Amino acid sequence: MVRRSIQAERIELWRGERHVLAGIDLEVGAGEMLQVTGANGSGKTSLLRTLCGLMHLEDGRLLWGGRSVYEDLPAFHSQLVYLGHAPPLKADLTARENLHYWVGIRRSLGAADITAALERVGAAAWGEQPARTLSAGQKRRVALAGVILFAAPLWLLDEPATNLDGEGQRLVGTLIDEQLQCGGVVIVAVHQDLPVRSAEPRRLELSAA
Amino acid sequence: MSTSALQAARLILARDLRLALRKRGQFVQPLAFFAIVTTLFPLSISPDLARLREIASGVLWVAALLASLLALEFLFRDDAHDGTLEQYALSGQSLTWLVFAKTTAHWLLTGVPLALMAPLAGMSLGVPYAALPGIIVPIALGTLVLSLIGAIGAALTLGVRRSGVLLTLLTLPLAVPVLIFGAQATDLAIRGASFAAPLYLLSAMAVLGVTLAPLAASAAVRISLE
Amino acid sequence: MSEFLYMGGYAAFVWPSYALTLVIVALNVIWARRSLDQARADARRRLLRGGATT
Amino acid sequence: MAWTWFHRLGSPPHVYALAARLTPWFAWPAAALILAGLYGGLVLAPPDYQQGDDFRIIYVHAPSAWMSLMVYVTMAVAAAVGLIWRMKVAHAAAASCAAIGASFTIAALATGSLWGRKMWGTYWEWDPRLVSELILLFLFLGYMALRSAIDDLQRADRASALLAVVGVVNVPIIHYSVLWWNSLHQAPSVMKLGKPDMPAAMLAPLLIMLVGFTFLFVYLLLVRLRGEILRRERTASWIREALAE
Repeated sequence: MVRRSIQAERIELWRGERHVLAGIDLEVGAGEMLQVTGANGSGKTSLLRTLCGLMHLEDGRLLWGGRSVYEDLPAFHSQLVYLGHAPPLKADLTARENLHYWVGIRRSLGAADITAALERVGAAAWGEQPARTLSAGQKRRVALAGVILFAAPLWLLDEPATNLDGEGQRLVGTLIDEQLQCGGVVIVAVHQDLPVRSAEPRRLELSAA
Repeated sequence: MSTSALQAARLILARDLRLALRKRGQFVQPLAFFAIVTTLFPLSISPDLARLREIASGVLWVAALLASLLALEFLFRDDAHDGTLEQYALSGQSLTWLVFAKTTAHWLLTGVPLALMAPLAGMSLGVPYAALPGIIVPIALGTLVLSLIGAIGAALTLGVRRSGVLLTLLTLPLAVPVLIFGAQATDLAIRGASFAAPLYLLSAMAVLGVTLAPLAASAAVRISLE
Repeated sequence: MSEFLYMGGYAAFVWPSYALTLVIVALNVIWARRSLDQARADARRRLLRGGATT
Repeated sequence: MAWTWFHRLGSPPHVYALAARLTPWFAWPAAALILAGLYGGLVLAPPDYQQGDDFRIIYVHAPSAWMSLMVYVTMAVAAAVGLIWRMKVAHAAAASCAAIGASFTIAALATGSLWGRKMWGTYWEWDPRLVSELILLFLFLGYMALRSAIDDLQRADRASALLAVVGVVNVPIIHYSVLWWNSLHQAPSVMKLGKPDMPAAMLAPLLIMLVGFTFLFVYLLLVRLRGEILRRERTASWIREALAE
């Protein structure tokens, strides 16, 4: 059993002439959550994408369970779920189909699993509708159902509460709480604090380079 | 329970085919393009079937090459746009396999229909019935290689504005061998000769393409996500 | 001398070939130096703007 | 221990300084060799018994063609090293190659067509050597177009590097497919290089030119490489040092 913790040591990232991440250090362990804040363009998305191993570090180290993630990227990826600012849904597939194909690439799912997840996020009513017909908030809920379905220990969420109403934002908070109680690790990029109860919200403020 | 690489590839294949069924327009376009281009030749040269037969293999191949290139732009674009490609790269599955599955879906949706339609165009250019297998088989095989090579170009041009012309510029020089052997096979068939030799060479390229191109294309996808 | 320039009747092909190749050689030398000069100027500008780390 | 040279080659300041030091060692020999080769080719070499003085075009055509292929292979090898070891210096070297290669490919095409004019009676004949050269030009142009289409330098480096590697795998396939195509259509080829019975007075200037062009390429590469390294470098103290020279 790997120790669930993600560690970044002095990570550096450049985009052209922009020094996006300048020596960031962080460590988030099991049951802990880190909220990454900062103005637009301060590198929140870049940080999350770097932590998933999509963007390659120029300097520094990135560790999962004490081992460099680059040693075995597929193994690391199977431990995480990343949700970018756009929900990765196909307009021409229904919500259920979207989840079936998206999550199914990693885990075999039954129809009942998808139903349960859609119910959990209050999206059961539009499971059979094409994603095209859903509102931005509804799509966001479907994407959250995907996040649950992956059942991965590490969550990296980029503005998960965007487009959600008050009740939806509370839902995000509850989902994160549940994930933390199961010993999960959560890193979110946010503009405002999420309503999370179970953990001391730790904060990392990025300043625009 | 985790999904095996083969199951994941099958899921992607099924997904792309289903999406194509829902959005038929996109995949009819290359076929219509192929039909129009092959119609333009008789109009610009002569309706004389004997003359057209002389150039039929060239016409069919250039039209098939361009039509299959036209469709390549769609290969990764939508998936890159809505973040699906990112999810593939983070799925923990081998991206090479997933890219191979997508390329196969692309070939089934463009190459195979083109190969099935080419005999019609061939007959309108005066190709004898006996030569029709010499159109279908090489074009099916050739478009497979084109899809594989083109996947590399399509992945490299992701995130580039107005990538269509650039994609053509990158892919066409690499497609020259396919064009040479494919057109030769069809030409031999039209002349009533055996087209086995160029077909073997085409098959050799298909084997090489299947083994190497998805590796390069998946590396290109990763670069585009950086 | 004029016989040399005449090139046994092939002057129209030989001399343009040599001229073109030498022009391309010269252009390459000029372009290479200019590319280095530009990179230096850019680097200087970047230093002044502080777009580099210490 | 054996790998220290490799690591030093990965260090931009080291390579920058090395390139500056090596430049004159390639510039002057290149100039001397090319001048000697020109003199030998234009004056000393006897006219060919079949082609007369027309064959003298070989002394500029063959080195240009040699250069175009050498540059492409160098570019692809540098690109592969850059991709695999994420070595910035290697990407800088690959980026330096494209314009050099494309221009000499154009030279090879133009001199080839001038050379063939008399034999073919036309400036362009679908000679397999020229067709391969033309496709090589397209490969260079594609590489340059891809580089210029991507704004971010690192991504441009990596994407174009992959293209160069894919291209170099395809170059032999393209070449042999063109030869095969040509054997079916029987276009006449006048450009047979390196005939073993070539007299020494003819062969020597050719070899001198080939070596001279190789030195010229290294010189051009070293000059451009310094510029490309500077473009990729962000450590201020280092840049200040490099600019102070």
